[in-house]
Amino acid sequence: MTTVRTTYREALREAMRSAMREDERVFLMGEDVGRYGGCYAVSLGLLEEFGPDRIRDTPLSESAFVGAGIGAAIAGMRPIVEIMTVNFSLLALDQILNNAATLLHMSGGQIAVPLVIRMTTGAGRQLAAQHSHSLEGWYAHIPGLRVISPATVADARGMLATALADPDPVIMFEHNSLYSVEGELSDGGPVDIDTAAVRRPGTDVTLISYGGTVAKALDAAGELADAGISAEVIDLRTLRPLDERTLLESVGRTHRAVVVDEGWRSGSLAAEIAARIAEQAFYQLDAPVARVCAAEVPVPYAAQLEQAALPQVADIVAAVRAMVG
Amino acid sequence: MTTVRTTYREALREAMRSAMREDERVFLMGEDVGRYGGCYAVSLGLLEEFGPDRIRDTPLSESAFVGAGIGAAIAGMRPIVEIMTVNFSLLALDQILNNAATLLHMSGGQIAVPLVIRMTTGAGRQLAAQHSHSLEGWYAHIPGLRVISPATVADARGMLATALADPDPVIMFEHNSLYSVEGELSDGGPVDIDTAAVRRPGTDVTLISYGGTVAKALDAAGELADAGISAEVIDLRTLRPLDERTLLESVGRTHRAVVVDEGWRSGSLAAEIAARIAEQAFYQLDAPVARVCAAEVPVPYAAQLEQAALPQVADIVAAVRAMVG
Amino acid sequence: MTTADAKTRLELLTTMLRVRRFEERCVELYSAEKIRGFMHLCIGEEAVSAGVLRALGPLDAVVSTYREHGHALARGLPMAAVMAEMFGRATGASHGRGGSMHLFDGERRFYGGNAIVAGGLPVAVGLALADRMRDRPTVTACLFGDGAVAEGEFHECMNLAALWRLPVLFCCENNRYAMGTALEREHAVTDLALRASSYGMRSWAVDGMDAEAVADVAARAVDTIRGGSGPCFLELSTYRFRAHSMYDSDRYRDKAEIGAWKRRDPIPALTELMRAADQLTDEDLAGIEATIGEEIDTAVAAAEQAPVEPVADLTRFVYSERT
Amino acid sequence: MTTADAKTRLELLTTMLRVRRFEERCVELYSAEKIRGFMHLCIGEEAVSAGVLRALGPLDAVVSTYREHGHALARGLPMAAVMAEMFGRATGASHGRGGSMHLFDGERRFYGGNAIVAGGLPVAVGLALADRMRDRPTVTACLFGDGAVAEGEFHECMNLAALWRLPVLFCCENNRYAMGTALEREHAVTDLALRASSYGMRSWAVDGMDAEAVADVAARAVDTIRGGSGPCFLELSTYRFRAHSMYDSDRYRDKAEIGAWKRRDPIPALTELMRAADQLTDEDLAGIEATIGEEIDTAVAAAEQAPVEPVADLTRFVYSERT
Ligand SMILES: Cc1ncc(C[n+]2csc(CCOP(=O)(O)OP(=O)(O)O)c2C)c(N)n1
Ligand SMILES: Cc1ncc(C[n+]2csc(CCOP(=O)(O)OP(=O)(O)O)c2C)c(N)n1
Ligand SMILES: [Mg+2]
Ligand SMILES: [Mg+2]
Repeated sequence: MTTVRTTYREALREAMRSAMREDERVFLMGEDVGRYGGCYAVSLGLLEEFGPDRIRDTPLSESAFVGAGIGAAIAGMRPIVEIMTVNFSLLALDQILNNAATLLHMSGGQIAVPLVIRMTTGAGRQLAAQHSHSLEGWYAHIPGLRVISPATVADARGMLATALADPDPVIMFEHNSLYSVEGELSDGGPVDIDTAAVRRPGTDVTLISYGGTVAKALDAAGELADAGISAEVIDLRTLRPLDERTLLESVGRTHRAVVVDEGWRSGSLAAEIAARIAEQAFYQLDAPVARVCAAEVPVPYAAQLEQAALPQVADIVAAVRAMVG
Repeated sequence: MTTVRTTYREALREAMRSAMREDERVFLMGEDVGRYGGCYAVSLGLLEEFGPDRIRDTPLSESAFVGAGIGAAIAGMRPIVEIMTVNFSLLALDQILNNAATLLHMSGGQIAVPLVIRMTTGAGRQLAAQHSHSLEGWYAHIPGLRVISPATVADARGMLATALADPDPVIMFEHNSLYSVEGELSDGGPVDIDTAAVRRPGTDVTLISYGGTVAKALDAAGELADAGISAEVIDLRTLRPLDERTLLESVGRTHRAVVVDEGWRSGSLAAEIAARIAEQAFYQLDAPVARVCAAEVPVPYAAQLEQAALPQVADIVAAVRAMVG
Repeated sequence: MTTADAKTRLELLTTMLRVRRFEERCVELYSAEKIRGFMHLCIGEEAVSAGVLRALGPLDAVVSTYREHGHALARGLPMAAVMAEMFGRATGASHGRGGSMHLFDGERRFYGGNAIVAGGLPVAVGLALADRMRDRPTVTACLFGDGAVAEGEFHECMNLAALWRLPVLFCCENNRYAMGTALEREHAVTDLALRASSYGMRSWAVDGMDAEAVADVAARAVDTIRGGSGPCFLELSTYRFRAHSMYDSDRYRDKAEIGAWKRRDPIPALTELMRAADQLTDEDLAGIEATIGEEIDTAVAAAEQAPVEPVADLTRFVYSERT
Repeated sequence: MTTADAKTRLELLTTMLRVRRFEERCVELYSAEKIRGFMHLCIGEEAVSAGVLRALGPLDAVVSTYREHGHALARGLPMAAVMAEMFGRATGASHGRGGSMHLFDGERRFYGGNAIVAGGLPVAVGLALADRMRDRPTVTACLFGDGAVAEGEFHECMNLAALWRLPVLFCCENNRYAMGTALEREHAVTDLALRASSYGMRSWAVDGMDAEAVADVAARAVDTIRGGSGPCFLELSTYRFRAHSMYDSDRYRDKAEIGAWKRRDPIPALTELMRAADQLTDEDLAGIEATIGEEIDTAVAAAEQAPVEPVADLTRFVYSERT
């Protein structure tokens, strides 16, 4: 098993490339995935290898091309649809909820939709209020979908491969801060997408995060270690269905949990996680589950405001200290 | 102060009628609000009184007419936009989130959007998976919006009047089961929309509900009373911002809470409420906050399946018994 | 328009009658509360179902709306499965999950039964895309109403299908109303076939009360598409004789208008034509009616006796069952 | 096209130069990391800003896109407020909340700065609706790109505005690309003015590199709308000389194509015309450039020194402040 150093972006590209080489039903479709190379350059070079039929540039028509992905999946293809950012996915949400997530059930099990939708999420680049949402929690609310969010280079490749093997629709969130992150990639194929990962073991508190906030949780755990507090860091990996077992097992040991989530606090995915933990581990908790989320404000442009709106390492550390102290 | 017996539907109509008589900036716009009289007959007769300019039938173009409501609000009108059901509102969600909720902030306080959007929500009429959602929790996640859900005849009229006086966008949810419910209406005008209401006082457990589930919570409280358990029933009324004070005050007395919500359980508004209560009243709770929500399935057509998917009085009673017993 | 032969006419007539009688029975069953939820009838519009669906082969695909009983029956879905679905039974076309608005049949490539207006169009585009990518010589017929034409998805799909030259047959059942909103209050330009041609798509405006005309044009359009033309569009002018749904009191239409259209009822029209051409006797007709009546009785009886889905299976079909 | 008088030409030229120099400075400031986020330049497209905005009066309304520096400046937003916004300062047009993509000015009825492609169109329809309901004789100009024409919202808004005969001037800046996607891969029918007229709307295709032509046609369209015609549509053929945004390496366009369009640069074109007609001397031009240079220097200096918004005010403007 050889290992190479590569980026999250390239790992995604590699995952798509191997899938397309191995399975002619796989194709990529979305705005500027072809000639432009993808707005985050994820698909750069794929057009040259696979041609415009399989690396398919679409007009600005989110609803139509996402819905076309649904239809193509029904008819036996394995489409990967890229939506530039989660913000624009609202234009396709009717198709995703009312068709992709619903057709199998509504048809009494006849019509499966093996579709993968990839989209960028998150703030941090001063793109302001219409390009910086984190709406993963909304998608994680929808029965019929699987929602994943790779936080590492290995998961970027492995989870996309697994998603393509799923018989049902999978929504994959890629935090914009991760694309240029480097990591080791071995040549293993698909990875499990059923379980959360403990990215750092610890005993005093469980930090629960996913996607773009995992690095912040790890940094916070580092700082906390310096202060003598041992924090376990969990990367959820899959946001629907949640891997309760890993969460409860950890909280059963640490008796404290902080959920870190870039979504707006009220009604965030973090709320669901906090509620679940409280429901099932209430008597093991030494303190209420805390949440470190985005401030309830459309993300502002100015750097200092944007940073103040987002969960920061210092906020995580403070939340833990308030709990453990 | 005279009092009349009327329906929720008529109370809404009355609220719109008086608003339009008093303020020429108010108008109603949506699919079939005019000649048809509204798909739930809420606006029946208003076209005759106010004419097609102010009772404005739109083509099937949810995004355009909701966005037009935004523009009209900006330019000084006070539009009421009706979306037939929350399911179709997904087609307008981009306008609601990226424009209505965001323009004031994005413009640094210059552009306010005094828009009221009314929509029907909820299941129970065998309308199956594309007409039976309860997505109130999603809207309650959006900073910049106020989200209200009248559960009584008096609130149907009063809250709509108050919403029209709000300088910012208000989303109002009307549960389909309520339209024909009768109640007393006095001729008071707007009502406060800042606080939740205790619909039945009690001492052993707090049942938290809103809109279509309030009646179920009250029925459950009745059954529980027969069994010697005193349940307090709270009607949230406003889903964003949540009136934490009333919730915490109640739970501070009862030490137990059950949230009843017709949304799918994972990521529901109920999750937010459970998380908030746990965060702020952890040490006062004798048991974890329980949730009685919809099953995680697109709502099925067949009656027995649909009813099994929805929160029922028996489920609420059982949740309380498990907690108090 | 060429004159169809007797056999074709008989088929068209039988299909229309089957749909009409089926729906008439549904009305009774709705009053008897055997059928619930929203129910939209196509009574008056049967020539569209009969004519369009006839043009398709078994490998072709169909995407329809909530007003789809006629399309489903004409596509060959067993009446018993359709009726059982309306009853919400386990033997229903969608295992009781869908009801009147969501009939499905994977084997016959009947992909719903979509109750979001215009929501089926993107799916149809995708079916056609996949079939083309897989080199299958199929056509996907996508049926929708005049109201759907105002939705953004209509535009996106027309453009996408035309841009990619996909084998979609867009069929607009123009019954002049979207619920209570008349055509001229939905559309700035009410010539919907013209609208379609603005995407560079071949389009036909057809008398949707004339089953033969519909069948002819649909066959021509399907041939054109199979020949590689890219998508085509049919505007089928028709009228629903009944209210929008069982909840609608039909306040917005003129009695005289309804009466005028009823005089163009496609079923008597074709019947008279066939009689005049000696292609149909009273006994023939009685025989057809009897067969249909029996089929309906059998379907209803079966639905009545069919089991309901167990509540224990509530969350089945939310995700695929893995083996 | 009539020949505009010297004064009009001078104004058009000055506006274009002001926009051009402003954006050129923005490029430097972006490299110096004074400006961040997404920044989209209209360099090459200034004739559109100059010509269209000139046709509007102070009571008219404007809705724009993320590529709106030119529209904002031509609408009369103070350059200092625009520049401060790019710097994210408290004195910015949007109090630092918006940045390059979200410039607003309520007083001048400049309603953004919308970064969802086609997201501004419904808002423009609503502004026009309200103005008409309030009997104000205004026009709402709505600017958007060729890419936006593919979105469903475009279709819904064209239909709605035409159906209700609202005073909207739809201005499509057709620069032949939506990011990296060329016009002919976005649209089945690339004649966008024709598309507009399919809604029964009067439409004009204009050379968007000719400021006088744009100004003439825009004035004519505004007059037509004020006369009660309902909405009109302008297709303005233009080209962006630079990449889509500061992140784009412009891989998808041909050097020769870019070169050919650059030879049609609207600024030298008008300059030459004016020189030839003895309407502009070298000194005039130097004077204009100097004034603009000074204005930009002042704006930059002010932005540099302006305070940032306090973090304590983070959640201000989420809801209106109640008194
Ligand atoms: C997106 C959406 N908006 C509104 C509705 C409610 N609705 C159901 S059918 C209908 C009218 C549709 O008219 P048309 O497309 O002409 O079809 P018809 O019913 O006449 O066959 C409306 C408004 C819906 N189902 N979906
Ligand atoms: C709904 C939506 N989809 C995608 C994007 C990303 N995006 C931003 S600009 C753009 C191209 C728009 O092209 P066009 O409308 O021609 O305007 P231009 O940039 O050429 O001025 C794209 C795809 C977006 N902002 N909004
Ligand atoms: Mg219709
Ligand atoms: Mg463009």
